[in-house]
Amino acid sequence: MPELGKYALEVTLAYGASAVLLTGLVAIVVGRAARVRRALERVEGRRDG
Amino acid sequence: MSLWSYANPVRFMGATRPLVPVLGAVAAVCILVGLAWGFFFTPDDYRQGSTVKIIYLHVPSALMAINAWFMMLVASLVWLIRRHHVSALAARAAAPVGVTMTLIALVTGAVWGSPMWGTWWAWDPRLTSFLILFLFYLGYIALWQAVEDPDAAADLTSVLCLVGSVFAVLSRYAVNFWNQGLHQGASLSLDAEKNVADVFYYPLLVCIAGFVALFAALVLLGTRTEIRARRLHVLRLRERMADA
Amino acid sequence: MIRLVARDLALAVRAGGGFGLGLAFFLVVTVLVPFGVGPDTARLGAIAPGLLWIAALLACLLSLDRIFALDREDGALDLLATAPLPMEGIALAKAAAHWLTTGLPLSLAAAPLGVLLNLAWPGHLWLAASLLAGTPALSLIGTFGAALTVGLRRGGLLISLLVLPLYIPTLVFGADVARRGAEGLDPTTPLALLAAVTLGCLAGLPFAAAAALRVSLR
Amino acid sequence: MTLRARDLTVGRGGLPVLARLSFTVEAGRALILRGANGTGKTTLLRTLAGLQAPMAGEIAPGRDAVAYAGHADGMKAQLTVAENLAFWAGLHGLRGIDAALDAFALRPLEDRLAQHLSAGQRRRLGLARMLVTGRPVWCLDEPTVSLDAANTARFAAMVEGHLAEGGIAILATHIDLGLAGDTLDMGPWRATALDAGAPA
Repeated sequence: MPELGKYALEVTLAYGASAVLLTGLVAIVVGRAARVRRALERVEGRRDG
Repeated sequence: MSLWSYANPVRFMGATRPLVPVLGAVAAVCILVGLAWGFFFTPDDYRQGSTVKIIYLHVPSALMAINAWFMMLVASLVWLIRRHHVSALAARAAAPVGVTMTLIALVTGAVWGSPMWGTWWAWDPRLTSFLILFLFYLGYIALWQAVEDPDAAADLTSVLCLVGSVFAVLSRYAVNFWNQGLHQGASLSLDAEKNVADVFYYPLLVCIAGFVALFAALVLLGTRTEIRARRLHVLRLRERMADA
Repeated sequence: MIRLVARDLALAVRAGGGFGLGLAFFLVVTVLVPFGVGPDTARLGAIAPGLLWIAALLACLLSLDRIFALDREDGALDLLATAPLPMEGIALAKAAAHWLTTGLPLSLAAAPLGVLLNLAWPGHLWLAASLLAGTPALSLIGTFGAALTVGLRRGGLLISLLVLPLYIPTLVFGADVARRGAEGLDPTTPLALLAAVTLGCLAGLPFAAAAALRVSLR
Repeated sequence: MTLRARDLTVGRGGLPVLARLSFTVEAGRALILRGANGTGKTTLLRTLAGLQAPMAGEIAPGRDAVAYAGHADGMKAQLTVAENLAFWAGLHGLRGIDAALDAFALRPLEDRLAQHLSAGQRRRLGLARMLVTGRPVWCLDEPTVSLDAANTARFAAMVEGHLAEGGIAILATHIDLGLAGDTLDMGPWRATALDAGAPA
């Protein structure tokens, strides 16, 4: 691990917050994609069935 | 076979099916490599110490925050002029990615500047412009959710995006006028020679490539979801019509 | 178009028209400020221009959702759309009516209220000048926001989120004119920029508002 | 003056409700739209009035010849009958409102605020407004709702007056007003899934 010196807090804070925001974004987008795909398959199933 | 043919939803869905995972993988690799390279293998800056490592997050996210809005502007124009559903839905899909990128830029910018400024937040013109852009994003997303009818929503949000863009630029200069500036010089500028030493420059480029790939992957996935949601809406509407 | 403005003015003055609401709100907010900030006249004087501008801005915001909502509820908006008046004309007339009932009285009432906040003397003139030059833009942008949200259920709340960011340039330049006036500096540059923003709004926003109206009439 | 519509497709929220509709209405005649609620009567009337563009097909003459009256009559409650009428007259470039006041027996109510009018009186004010626009084609959406028999009869007489002067009236209504004209049932023109053509 590189020696972050006296700004260790700032750097970890920046990386930590960005990591949370990025993973949150990906989770939301992928989650919604799956949810909508499932709902569409259900409705289309009902329609063709 | 012009580009517009991709505006046909069915063709768009087919064409982008393989792209999403590929872009996702590229994004993951580039971001991990770039960040690792910048974080572990670059020296500290003599003045800023290790905080310079935040550049690998701040610059790419700031870049994507602005380009996301610009992409939404172009997509809105395409919707208003050519009435292609896909471009309106792409604009809608880009907004959450854009707002997250703006948030990242704000947080990393504030944290990066805090040792120099002595406070967690300083009203620096460039950082404040991102705060304003953040508000524009909120308004745009809120309007999409507030309107039920998809076509009306696409039109209204497109008009808002156009007007918002003009005011975003206006605010950019108003904020400059309002406060001088504490932000460090541009890390990337097309004309001037490289502002950042080579050793920092290359990992930065890799990170930027990673963020661009991430943006593309998420927007494509988002657009595909919006198209499916539109189809869901139409099917449900028709079911209601059938009962009537 | 003038006829539409005249009708809206007559309606605003009648019972329940809400003519004085914007002004009353402006007064109340200005009076409340010292209770929050403290009675120290020096501090109040320093922040008076900005506060008066923000109070004026919020007063304008208050009456925005009534611009089209009332006409939509009683069906007048549909009939106006079939009238030989272009939609842009309707938007402009509505903005003018909003300005005459809110922006103009605010600009005139701001100077005396400046005394409450211990505004330095030349500031009152420049405050009134900046408000006169800036509030038309607030009404035009507000009309655009009202047009965007006319068809929505809880449009009122959404309007403030959509419109306030668009108010930033006018607020920055307007408050700067008042502040420089109060400090005896030369406020002509920000005043020119403020007027430029307002003229730009006058030129472009009625078209954007008309486009939004046509969508919500569909 | 004849109203002609050819291969008309009208819709709500991007979804067609009526498709391939064609009809002609001669001067002095009425067209009664029949059909259950939600079958597109209001959408058709709004398209004829130019409030929304048709999804396909043409209408002649255009929106400038059409006066529209929806469920809400667009009168301002705090204005008097005369002020309301004067406003709409001025907007449509007409000077005097006396003709309209007399034609609909509104003279005695001239100074009464619109909010104090009965349903029948408000309906007469709505019709007076259409007269004041001076437009030949009247589109009326469920005009006799909440009217008693007497007012409905008086309403029918007023529309006949308009037809007598060579005007055209298109009404969406469930009751028989005995107007000289044809009936158009919405049923056969309902848009099917074929027309909908779901986007994805």
